[in-house]
Amino acid sequence: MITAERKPLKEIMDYIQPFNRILLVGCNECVTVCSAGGRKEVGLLSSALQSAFLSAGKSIEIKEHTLERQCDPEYVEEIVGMMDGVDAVVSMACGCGVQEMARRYKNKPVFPAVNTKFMGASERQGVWAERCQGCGNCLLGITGGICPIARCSKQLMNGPCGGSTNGKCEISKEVDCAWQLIWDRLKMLGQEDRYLDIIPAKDWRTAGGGGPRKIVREDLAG
Amino acid sequence: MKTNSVLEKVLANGNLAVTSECGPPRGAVPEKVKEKGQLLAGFVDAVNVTDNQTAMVRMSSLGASILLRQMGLNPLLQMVTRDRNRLAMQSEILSAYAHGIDTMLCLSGDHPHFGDHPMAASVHDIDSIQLIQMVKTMRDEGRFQGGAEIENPPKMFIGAAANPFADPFELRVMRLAKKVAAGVDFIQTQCIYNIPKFEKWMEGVRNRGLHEKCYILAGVTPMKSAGMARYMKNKVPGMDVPDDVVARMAAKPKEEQAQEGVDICIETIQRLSQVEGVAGFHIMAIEWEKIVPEIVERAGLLPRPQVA
Amino acid sequence: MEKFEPVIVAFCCHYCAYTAADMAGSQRLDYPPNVKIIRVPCSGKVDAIHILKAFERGADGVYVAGCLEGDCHFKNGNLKAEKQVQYLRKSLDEIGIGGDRLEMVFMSAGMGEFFARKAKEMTEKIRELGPSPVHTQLEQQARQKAS
Amino acid sequence: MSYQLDNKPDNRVLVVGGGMGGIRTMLDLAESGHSVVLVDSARSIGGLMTQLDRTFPTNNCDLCTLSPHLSQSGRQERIELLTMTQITGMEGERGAFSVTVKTAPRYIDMEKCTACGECFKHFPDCVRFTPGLDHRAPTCMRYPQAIPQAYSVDMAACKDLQALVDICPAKAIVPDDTEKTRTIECGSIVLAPGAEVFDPKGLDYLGYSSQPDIVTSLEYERILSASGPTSGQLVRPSDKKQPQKIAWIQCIGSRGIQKGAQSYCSSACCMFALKEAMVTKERFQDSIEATIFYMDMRTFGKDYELYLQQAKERFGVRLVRCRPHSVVHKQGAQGLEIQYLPEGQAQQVCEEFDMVVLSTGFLVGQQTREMANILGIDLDSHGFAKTGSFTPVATSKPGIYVAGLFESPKDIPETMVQGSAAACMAAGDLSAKGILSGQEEEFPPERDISGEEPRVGVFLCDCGENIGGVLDVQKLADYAQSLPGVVVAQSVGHGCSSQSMERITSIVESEKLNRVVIGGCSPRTHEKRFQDTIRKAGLNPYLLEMANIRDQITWVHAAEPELAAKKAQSLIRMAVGAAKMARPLADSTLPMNKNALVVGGGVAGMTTALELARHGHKVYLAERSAKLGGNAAKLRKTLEGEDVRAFVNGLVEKVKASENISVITGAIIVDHSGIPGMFKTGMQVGPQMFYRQVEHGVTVLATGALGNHPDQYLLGKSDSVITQLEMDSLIEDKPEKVKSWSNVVMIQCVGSRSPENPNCSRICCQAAVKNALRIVEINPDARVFVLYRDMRTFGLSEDYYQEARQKGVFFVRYSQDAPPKVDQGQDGCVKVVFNEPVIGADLEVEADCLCLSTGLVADDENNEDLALIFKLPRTKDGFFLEDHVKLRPVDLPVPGFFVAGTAHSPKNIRDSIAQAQAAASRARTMLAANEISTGAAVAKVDGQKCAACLICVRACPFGVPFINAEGYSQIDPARCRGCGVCAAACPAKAIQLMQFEDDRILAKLESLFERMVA
Repeated sequence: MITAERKPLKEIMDYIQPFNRILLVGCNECVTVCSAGGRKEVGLLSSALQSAFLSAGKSIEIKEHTLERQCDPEYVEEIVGMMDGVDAVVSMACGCGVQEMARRYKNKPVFPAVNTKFMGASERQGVWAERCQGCGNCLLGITGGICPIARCSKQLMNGPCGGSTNGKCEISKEVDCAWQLIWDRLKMLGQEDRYLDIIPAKDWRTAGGGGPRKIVREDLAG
Repeated sequence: MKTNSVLEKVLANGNLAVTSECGPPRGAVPEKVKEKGQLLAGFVDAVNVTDNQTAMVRMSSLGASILLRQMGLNPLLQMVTRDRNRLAMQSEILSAYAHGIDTMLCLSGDHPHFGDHPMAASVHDIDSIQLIQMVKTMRDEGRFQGGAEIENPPKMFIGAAANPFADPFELRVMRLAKKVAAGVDFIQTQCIYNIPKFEKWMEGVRNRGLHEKCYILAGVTPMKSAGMARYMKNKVPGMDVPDDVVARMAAKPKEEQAQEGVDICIETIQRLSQVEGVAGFHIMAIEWEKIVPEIVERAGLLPRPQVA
Repeated sequence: MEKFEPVIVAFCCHYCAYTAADMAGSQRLDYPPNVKIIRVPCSGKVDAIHILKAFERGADGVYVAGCLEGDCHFKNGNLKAEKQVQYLRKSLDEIGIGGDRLEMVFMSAGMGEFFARKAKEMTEKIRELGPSPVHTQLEQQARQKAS
Repeated sequence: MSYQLDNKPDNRVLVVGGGMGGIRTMLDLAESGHSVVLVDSARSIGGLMTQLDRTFPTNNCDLCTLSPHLSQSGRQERIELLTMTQITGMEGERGAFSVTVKTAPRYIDMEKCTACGECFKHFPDCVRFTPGLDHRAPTCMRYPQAIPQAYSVDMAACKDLQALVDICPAKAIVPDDTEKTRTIECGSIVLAPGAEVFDPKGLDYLGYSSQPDIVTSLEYERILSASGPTSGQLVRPSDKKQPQKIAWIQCIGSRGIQKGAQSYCSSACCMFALKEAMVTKERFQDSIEATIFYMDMRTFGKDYELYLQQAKERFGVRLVRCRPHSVVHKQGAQGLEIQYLPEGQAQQVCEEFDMVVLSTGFLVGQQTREMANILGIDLDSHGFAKTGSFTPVATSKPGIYVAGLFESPKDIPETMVQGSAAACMAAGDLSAKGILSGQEEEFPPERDISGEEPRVGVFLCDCGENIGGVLDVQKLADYAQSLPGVVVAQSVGHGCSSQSMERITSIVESEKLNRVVIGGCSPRTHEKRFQDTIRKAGLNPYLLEMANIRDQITWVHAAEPELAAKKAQSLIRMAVGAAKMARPLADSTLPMNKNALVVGGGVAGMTTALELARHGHKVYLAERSAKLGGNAAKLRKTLEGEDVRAFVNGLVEKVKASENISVITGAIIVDHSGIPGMFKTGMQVGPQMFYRQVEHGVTVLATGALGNHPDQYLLGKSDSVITQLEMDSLIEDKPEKVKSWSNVVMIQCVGSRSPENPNCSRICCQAAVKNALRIVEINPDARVFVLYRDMRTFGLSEDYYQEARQKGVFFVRYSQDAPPKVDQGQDGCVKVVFNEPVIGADLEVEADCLCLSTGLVADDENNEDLALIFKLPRTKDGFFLEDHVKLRPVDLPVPGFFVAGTAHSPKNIRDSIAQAQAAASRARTMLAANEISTGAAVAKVDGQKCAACLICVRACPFGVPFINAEGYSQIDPARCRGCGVCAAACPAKAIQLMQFEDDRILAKLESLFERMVA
């Protein structure tokens, strides 16, 4: 899932300061699941903005709506009728959703209300952790199902650095050493030898080094 | 001989090699580099020049190495994969070699988190093992990593670091094996205070015959005070300072602690000289270069052999 | 200017805090009329939006009252409520209303005296803090509209 | 729904005593459809437990778990409480008793009294206020309207009668109140009068009467309590300073230690002292040292041994095994000096303490003895009601039952068990055979209000002076009338009077109202009544909203009438706003399956089955083995000497003869589904493993436990080494062998109280004493050694322990670090070496028989399977874990499940039978209803909005939501408890809690602030 976190209120207020009628749009996918931009957060942000502007002596009008998914044009189309009488749009979706809104509603300023963080998994209620960087060439098959690119602070592909201590990364005791995890898992699977294979320098083109990426499925693409 | 490196020659002759290090200044002050170089001249076979050590901005390793080379010393160019992509690294290797620098150490580098630019992007285009491979390909195949041929390929004596004390311990020998497989010529270890653990590691190294495939230089660092001992024990990741070492330092009055640190360092060198597979010593006297001659001398490592 | 009478909303869980309020009643314990109670089955039911909306509409203070630790009828709703309140206090600081205006309190069903005391303390505290900036603006708007 | 009152004498039980046991009996009976009169001589009910600050082993005040939901139905109409009342005479017999009672004058008209406290404030000398000492007690009963207000007047102490009468604003003081006598007709009687606490005043060497810093355990409890005399400050009475060292002295008034002490063990004091010491340490950590002087540490209850370990290890409570010689206050000294002889030492030690707590025991009060005399029931030598080994709650007189401390000294869980057991037995004597005979009230069909604009009716109570004295109700009604959507607004006087309710009903009909707001008292107590009122007018009951203008305004803001009036307007406005958002909701109901499944065919299972069958329920009795009887079939004699085999055979016969019981032997439970009241359980039956499924409303687990057989002390390796269970049969079957013995050694705690099995098996000390007595009776020359760690002959079994000592049985203590050593000896004997602490030397005995007290362990394998299938929690040692160890020892945490016998924890037959009867009673409270109401305040998911994020799944305290096959969250309304935590947490706002929907709560907020802005 894509994870995100609400931006500081001040930043959002600065964006919409010049406008009076705002459409606040949430997304019912990833950002709902990570409690950053679903229907509930839309309500909270709307109320917070109202109060904050009011405290500063300014009245604004905020309409709230949450789309099933902001990264699909058909869903984004649904709110076309709401655009009249709106000066600016604030999107609580991830960067993909914000851009899709901006693409569809070209004449309305669209502002992000969340910072899109990473692709992650939920470790437990209220805690999400990075798992994937979308490098486009998955190594997990040889690293025991644990990604050193996303989870090693130095993206080391051939083993732990000298800072690995008691299973934790040198940058913080809160961060697991990815290579400790990989090694433990390889041992559990009886694949210790895998470790000795040198993973050669990575071709980063698939990770975006080759410019913005695109997937085209010929059979499906219209 | 793979290279013209003095260090390689010393090692190949079967002498215990001695290296030390020089941290470049945080400013455009060549005098400081020279000063440190002078302190070390004649006492060591090569001088490591650190590369933005602890992720703090300093004069570049290449720049400082050139200054030392100009003084007639043998700089050992450290290179971390943190700050440059493979293009920059290869071009820098060419520059170094063009200035007569023929020995280098391939590292991944401390995380920017610890330095003075925690906001900086970490490059990590490749990792240290991949860097070893790349330098080896440049030297032995005369080609860049991208495949193109090199005119006058840089003949680098390739080093890397090893930390016998980091976790998981059982991986530590295997990781060295990987570096050997990647083509490393010599190894400098993390500073050693826990000698039994180091010996255990060396045993693993010997069992795999790795000491015959690369030279292992044991790292030592003299401690200036009990406070430093405690700091290294508790705060420096991957550092193993046993309690008895801290206690030994602390047992001395403040003014005698530095001397005690030097004594420990010398004892360590003497004891490690007996360990099969130890090919030399890397003395890291951090911001205390002037003590290196005393250590080298008292450890019986003088005079340094003259090689052609 | 007349004495500032803050409007305070108290979200009270049915099993403990609301019962404590009834208890305060049956013991005839005076407390300031500024406190208006909204009953919820469990303090864990109090949604962040309820609290923010209260402030948005002009509340000067809000508190959530749940059972004592370990006594929650629904195991740990009270502790969930407390976390929520702590989180929202930061939001209120960000909004400019001030996190001090929001509190979490715990009480058992029999603590009528405590309920009355808490109502009093909260009222005094909010009186000290003065009207919330939202409240002030709303009043001003109302006056403008009237004139 | 509500039921017609079935309040005829043949459906009525008289319960004597309003402590925990009596309340449990009363509630069980009322919930099962019987009517109850409860009499108590005290001025308010609650008994001893309400004086406790916190209870072990949870260290919480858990009183409120006793009777949740009580005010939700009309049940209270079947209960009558008579306080300050005593029994003066009794006639008749089982099925038709006629009891005369005398109620002392209170001099306060309870109808008028508002408990305002004015009289108490001005005349503290003659007005008594005893609200139950704990600050939580009164309301934790969840039952405020049934608990008499706690005020009463002592006329003798009153000097100015007129002034007292005048001070009462409600005119409730009745100076000419008189003693009243009345006769109660009932079918059976339950006695739960509780006990008194030993008074240590007479023991001068303890100095209790002269030293303020020597207190009883109950007094110490009051000092710790937040509502106690020191507001919870722990200070010693003499100088109000915090004590540094506190000592507890055990067995004060128990075990025949002091002058005037009872011979029995009071059972609860060891845990009581540990709890007080632990709470003290918990609050003050290292700044207070807590020491307990004890004889035997009797922590025999479920998981109590773990509690003891915790006290020692985690809290550092110091335990000293010895009986202090005396407590002295030396002239001029600060503290109190305790003189004692530590175990194994010759020298007396003097140690100074700041405070001393005397752990005083229980005894039967004089008043109780007199009552027993009037009722004609037999008492034992201590004054406890005589009962039988197999009839634990039946007194000597048919139709009269006993529960709690009057039966024998005990702890709260056993009292709760007996309270339910007595309810079960008492109900059996009623000729109106249980199951609600009342009819559901006739309601007109519900009017469909969909599409209608809100038409709100506001009805305001003046509640006499309660509201009307502070607020101008008519003015408030005028205000309400002005609110948008309000069609009618009226003042209705006492809204809850039947006249007013009828009026409301007719206005709802005539004005076609579709929402109703009541401005009056608390919805906690009156919502149900007003819901019924509007339901009678054809409105869905959930279209009601209440504004609590009495408890939250007139009772608390009387001093500020103007602000009170403004607040009243706000509250009415909020209620009107919320009412407009109210939606009709359905109480989902399902038909109750009246059958029961009892798992386990031992004594407990058979007893429960027979009791339920007696009350007309069909019972499936599933037994895993091929025949009924369980562990007890292997037993021969009880401690009291009664014949177990004959009893068990009798039970089996009765079960087989019962038409209502279907016995399924060879049954292995394999699956389970459904909701409480509608379960389906599948089992594989017989050698062919045929699959069979039964449908039932409740499940009782009586699966028993296993005799422990640890590999210790040559057990199973030498013929001379046997267990107590084997010894029991051997004495009966081979007395000649017993006669041949010279030495018998018994070792206690074999396989119990050890790291592998930390808990006490509870029954072994009694078993050892029982068998030792039987051996010396057959063979007076035999030397019997009982090697023990703590003799835990709790309660009345202490008498048998003392008897055994007198008859020459040697009781020798050993410590866990130095257990006895056992080796093969000559001629089939075993050699036992143990340390004798009194002489301080090792002794060697050639034993003809070594008998090990191995106790019981959970049937781990079987219990694990059942726990998985039924989703029930277990204790660490594998027994089923009840809903609340103190107050709900029979109910399992999953509604509709009950536990009886040793499946709950090790216990003897008598206690198993009591728990089995209790399980039947608890089961009946559920089976009495004709429908399973799953309530309306449940969470509902909008599948369209749900993002299947799992947040509700993780947030629900009861694990109800799950993501269904369609990919959205589903919440089973039958299992939802209505807390609304999921609704608050849902990031997609896909969940709403009915009755507390967001728009309804927000409407309250909007309405509250409406006027302020406009």
